[in-house]
Amino acid sequence: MQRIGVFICWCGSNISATVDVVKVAEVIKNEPGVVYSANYQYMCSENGQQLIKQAIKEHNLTGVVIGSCSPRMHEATFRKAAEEAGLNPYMVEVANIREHCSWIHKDMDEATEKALILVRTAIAKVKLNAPLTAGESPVIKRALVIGGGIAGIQAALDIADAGFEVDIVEKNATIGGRMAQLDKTFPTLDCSACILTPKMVDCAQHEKIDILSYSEVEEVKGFVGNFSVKIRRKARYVDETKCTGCKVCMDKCPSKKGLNTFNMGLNTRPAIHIPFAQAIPNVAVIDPEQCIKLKTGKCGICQKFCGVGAIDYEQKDSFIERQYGAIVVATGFKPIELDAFNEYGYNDNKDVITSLELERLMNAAGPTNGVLLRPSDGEHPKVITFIQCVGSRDTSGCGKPYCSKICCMYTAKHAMLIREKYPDTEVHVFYIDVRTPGKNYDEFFRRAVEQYGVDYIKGMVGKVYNENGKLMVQGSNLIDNEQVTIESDLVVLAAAIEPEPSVRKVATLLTASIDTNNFLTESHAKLRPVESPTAGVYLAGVCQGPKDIPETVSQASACAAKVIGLLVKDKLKTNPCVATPDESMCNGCSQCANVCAYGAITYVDKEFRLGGGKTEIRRVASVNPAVCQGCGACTVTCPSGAMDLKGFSSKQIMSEVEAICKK
Amino acid sequence: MKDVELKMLERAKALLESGEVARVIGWKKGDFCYDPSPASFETVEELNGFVYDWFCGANLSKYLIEMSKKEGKTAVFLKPCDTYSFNQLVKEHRIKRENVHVIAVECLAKLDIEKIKAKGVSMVTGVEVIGKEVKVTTAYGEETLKKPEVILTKCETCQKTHQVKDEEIILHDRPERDVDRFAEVAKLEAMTADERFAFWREQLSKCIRCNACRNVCPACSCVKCVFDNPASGIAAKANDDKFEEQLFHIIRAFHVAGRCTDCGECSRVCPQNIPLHLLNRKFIKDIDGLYGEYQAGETADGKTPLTSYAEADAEPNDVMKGEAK
Amino acid sequence: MTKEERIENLKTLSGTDVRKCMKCGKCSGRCPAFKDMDIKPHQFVSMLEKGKIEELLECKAIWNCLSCMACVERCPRGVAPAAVVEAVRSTVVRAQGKNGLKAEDIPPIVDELIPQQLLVSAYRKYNK
Amino acid sequence: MQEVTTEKKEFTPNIVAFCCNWCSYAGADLAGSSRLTYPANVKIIRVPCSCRVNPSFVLKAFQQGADGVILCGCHPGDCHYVTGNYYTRRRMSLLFSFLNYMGIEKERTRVEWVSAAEGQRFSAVMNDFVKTVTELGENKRLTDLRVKEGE
Amino acid sequence: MKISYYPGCTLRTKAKDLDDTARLCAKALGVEMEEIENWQCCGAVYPMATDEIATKLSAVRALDYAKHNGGKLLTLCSACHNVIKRTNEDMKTNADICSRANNYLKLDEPYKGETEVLHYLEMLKTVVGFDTIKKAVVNPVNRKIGAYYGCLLLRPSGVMAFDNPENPTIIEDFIRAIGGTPVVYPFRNECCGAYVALKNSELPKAKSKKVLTSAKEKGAEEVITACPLCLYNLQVNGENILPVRYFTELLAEALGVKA
Repeated sequence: MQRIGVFICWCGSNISATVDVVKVAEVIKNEPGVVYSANYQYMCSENGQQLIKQAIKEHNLTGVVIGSCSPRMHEATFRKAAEEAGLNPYMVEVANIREHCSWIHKDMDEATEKALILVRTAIAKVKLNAPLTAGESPVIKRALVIGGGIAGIQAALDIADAGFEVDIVEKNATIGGRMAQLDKTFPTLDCSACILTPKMVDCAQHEKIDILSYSEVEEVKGFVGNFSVKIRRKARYVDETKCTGCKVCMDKCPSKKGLNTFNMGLNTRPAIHIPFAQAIPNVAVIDPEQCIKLKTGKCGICQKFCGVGAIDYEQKDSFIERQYGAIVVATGFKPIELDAFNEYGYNDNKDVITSLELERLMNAAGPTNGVLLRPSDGEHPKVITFIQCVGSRDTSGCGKPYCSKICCMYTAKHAMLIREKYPDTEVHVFYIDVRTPGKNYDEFFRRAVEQYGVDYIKGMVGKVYNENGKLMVQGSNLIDNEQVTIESDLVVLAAAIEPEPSVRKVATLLTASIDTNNFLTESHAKLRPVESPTAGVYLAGVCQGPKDIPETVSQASACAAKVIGLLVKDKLKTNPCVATPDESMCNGCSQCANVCAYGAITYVDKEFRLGGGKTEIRRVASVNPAVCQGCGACTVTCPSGAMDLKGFSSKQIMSEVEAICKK
Repeated sequence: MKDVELKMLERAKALLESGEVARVIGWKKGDFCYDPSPASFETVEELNGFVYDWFCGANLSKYLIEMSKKEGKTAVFLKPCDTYSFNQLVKEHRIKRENVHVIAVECLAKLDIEKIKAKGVSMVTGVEVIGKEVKVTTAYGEETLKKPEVILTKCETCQKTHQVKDEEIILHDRPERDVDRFAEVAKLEAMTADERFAFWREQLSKCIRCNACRNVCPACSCVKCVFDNPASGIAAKANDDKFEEQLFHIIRAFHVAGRCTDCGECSRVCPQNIPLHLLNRKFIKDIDGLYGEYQAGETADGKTPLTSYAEADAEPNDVMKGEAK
Repeated sequence: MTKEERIENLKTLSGTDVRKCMKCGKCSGRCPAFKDMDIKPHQFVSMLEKGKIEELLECKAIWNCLSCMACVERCPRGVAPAAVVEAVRSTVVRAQGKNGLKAEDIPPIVDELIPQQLLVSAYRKYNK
Repeated sequence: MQEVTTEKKEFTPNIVAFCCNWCSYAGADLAGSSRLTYPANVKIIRVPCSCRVNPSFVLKAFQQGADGVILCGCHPGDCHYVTGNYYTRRRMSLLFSFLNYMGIEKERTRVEWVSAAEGQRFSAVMNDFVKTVTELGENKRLTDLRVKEGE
Repeated sequence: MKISYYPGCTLRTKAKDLDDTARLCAKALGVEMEEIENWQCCGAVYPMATDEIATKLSAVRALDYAKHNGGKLLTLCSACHNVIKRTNEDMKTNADICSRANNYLKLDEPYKGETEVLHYLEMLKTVVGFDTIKKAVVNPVNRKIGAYYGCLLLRPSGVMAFDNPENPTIIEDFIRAIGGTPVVYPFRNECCGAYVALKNSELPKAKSKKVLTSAKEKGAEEVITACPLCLYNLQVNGENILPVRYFTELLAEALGVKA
């Protein structure tokens, strides 16, 4: 005999203002199977939970229904309470009478009526609930960090310092990421390389960290605690174990006209190269598109000059497969392409550059050795105009609808640095809004205006054109309600940032969800900001949303804390709401395996008694509960209904349908 | 036809005698000339009742689910349409292919005794088909009918060819046919919703829930039918209300969608003459139109349209608006 | 018509959602007729949003807007300032006796070379 | 001739909404926390993924007196279970087209993709669906399809 | 091949050169421009107010005619092209305008934007092909030429879909095809101000001077356009900074079909 207890929450006045909670609790008492019904101000509070526990014990409840907020909010809380009182946690159902009822309806009678139906529906379901026990799966005590920028580096260091093995997979030839390209960092203006490179060296020297540079994740199998990842080690045509980073090959290489991507294509580099002086690993890589030997078979000069015999033109991509308990995604960002913003003349004028290009032009290790010279003629620009929000906050379809967040600060930084280094330079900044939330940020921006005399113009630029060798920047000055044209020598565009495009592939491999802007989705915007909805996958840096270095580092450390928290466990509880086949009805037709995204279904030959002493061997489905994620795709594809989903069984859902439709 | 039958008999005998196969699945004579039924022959003696004539319309592939589990090999005679069901069952691991020897046999369409009777011809004792004419011998004499008017509905639009054969017995060429098997579905689609509703209401109200369609259907071969599975929530009870039949036919059509080879057996066996194949063909037509042409049973491997997808698939709401391509 | 109705009417006529404007001023930064516009393109949007329609209906800018669509083309929020200008202009010329171009005005300024296109478009733009 | 007009009682349809746990149910929660109203006759059943919805659930709902059934899931490409909603999309396209073929009003069934961030959309979709079904009136066809003799 | 052609009012009068040369060249290139029957003036400016219907009907009539005569409608005058293309987009995407327009016109079968509106330049590019033109050139126009696009062909780009609105290349490609050297100058997509010539004569003067000065600065020897109004304005108000001609005149010259 079912003994069900019903608990109706007031949620202060959140529910009770529109739902007559007392009436609901009263009426529900008469439902068949219900032996206890109560209402309380805050069911989720300590006292509320106590009430549930007490009732379970006193009334010997076999099932519990709570009419409260969304199960996405407190289902876990109530399940835990039930468990503590000795009831299987999966004998608890939540009727969502807040988000789906009291908050959206105004009429008390109507809302109360609906709340009653929702509670009855939950009762109908709980009557068919079965106690479920979570399984256990082991945890592999090793983490994978995808992306070797500052986010990946910080996460890896923190995890490794806690004593766990970490692999960093970086698609480029060196770790360091975008931060390695920057000149100075706001709001303190310390040199980016000076604070980043020591961390890169720490990574290289850490005994627990393995850097897999020039590598990409190829395949991911498994689940939280037990991922199996196939990694492609791209052929760099240089033996990483032999190369000493002496750079002789770079001098000797006859093919020197490749665009230096590290310098944003502002100068050239040899086909065999080390991306920059502080690269980790400090190992050369050959660009096969540019290498004469690899393209024509003739040359081989670098091999001749390499003192340690590290050059290997025959190298092929290789694959390694490793097991991990947790994965951190830190794939970073890139500035958007500016093809859709021809009004700023980026494609037509060499002296219209992006902010990241300016970083390289101002960097002591950059193409101009840190002297600011215009790309067109190498002259020192006297008038520099910055344009903010290029492609950010753009809903017209040309750009990105979001604010890229970092541009206001770096533009202030650039303006300030230029005025500091070259006081004879005039600097203008066109802006829509200056957004500087953050410690010492607004002070920083104001310094640019007040101390350095940067001319901030509230308005947007309509057109940049070349006239008599000058860049004419025509825009509005909204404060003075005028249209201005500034004769400039250099125009710097604060291009919007977007997630590194490879993140889509990574997200697909990890089954991590991604939003319309290609940012990875966090599990909860406020309360679980570093976890992906896919268990065991964590997010750090701009792959999750635009952020600056301090925020990225914080998020990376937070990721590390989550990963460490996972890896210290020896075993993990698995979701018991998984698919389960009734073998006696299974046809073995393979349709369910065809739709399973996780490969959780396999087939076994099983012997069945037919009666009369006869037996037969049939092929039947078998679900690996540790791999099954419980989506239910298989249940619908099964024609005989042999496949069912625990916790969301066909009968349970049918009973909910009936309870709702009952007139 | 007689020559084909003799050849088949000859092969059946040889196969049984040599011990190559333990049994042969074919058709045996019935009480009348027009009701042969599927049968398993295990000895040469049993082959006395063997028949292959103009009334052997039944699809033999489904029998192989059980037969292929048995000791020894099973030989089976399959008409073109039967081979699709056979492949589909192999794909679903229901037939053990290695235990079956498939003999593809020719089929120049099969006759429908109900249609002959409907022409006012009764007490049929024999038929002979010459070209497009059917000479029917009855207790009262002879009648000549037009063949296209008295073949099984499923044969009217059949353009199937043998998809699987270990050997073949084909002595006559089949005339080519140019027919649109979706014409009837399209006709229904062109009606108003009210007309369609009236049509199906009339048709389905005839259903007596005898389960003949389910029993004959090669795609309906579940170890246990969902309608007999209490955990499904749709198990039929004795006191079914009027909705059940419709639920039954909708769910049955959905369950065989993407798997139905359009063998037409459902309509052939329906004692109430409900055009059940028009339900399945609607799914086939939609699948062809939305996801590319697909013929179930053409191969014995690969996924079906409902166990695969494309990122660019049509949206359900567009499908309903008729805007999906 | 009440003022509210007139405001609504203008919004409907323009077919553009003035609330989407984020006040960046790109339209006015691009406008080739900026100096001849007594009310600037971005102001058309914000004034309609704020309901200041009397000033709009009195302005000279509606006769100077070139309908060149530069403001529409470049708006990062998909707002069409030129459509607001046109909505205001249509409202003005549809009012009794408010045609922007009178037939008798034409002959003196027409030279031999003027293409029909100019007369036709002027009639359509300035007259009801 | 006199026309007899009977006062028609205002019809409120019974709507069953199947919502996937990860996107649409969360979208409904967001609609709630944003106080975006939609009619009370919409009742939501939580399923892990839209691909858990068996056609028999839809038919059962109609059999039991629902006037409209709507399925909501993550946008294609964003399924929490990677591919679940792709199967939903095919299954429901075919099922609904089939029901239409049987003469059942196609407006009674709908699939909508609502993300966890689309509270606004959830409410708009529900309002629109209720409006559509209200205009259609009571669902009779699915239960009337077979009429026994004498009825 | 044959293609339905909408000449428009100005091409019948002041811009006869444009019309004549276009027809001659098309013929030489194997395209027969078949003038549609009973066309009416398009109004020369696209009415943007959302309640405008009557003013769009002449365009819809022409479009419907072309729908039944080859499915394509060729335009030459930039203004006609702009009005007809945008009206066509309304018929395609704006259900309200579509149904109201059809209510007025009472066509046998409602017009729903089926016709493809093709500008003469687009026709040259996609139907004939610039490579073909290159081969047909007998008289290469060996000059430095500035393309003047103006507004009407390019904007709003979402609807016009003519070319990149900020960095168009089709006329430059055309110039290369007839043997000239295109001169890219920043004001080639800026308005010349002609629309307000009757209300404010100063503005068009200033704007056209700006356009031609910009072209001259970048080295152009002459400027070509597709728009009679732009041509008029640049010629009359441009103070003879540079000669301005129709692009078809140069095409005729290059093909050697000059009348």
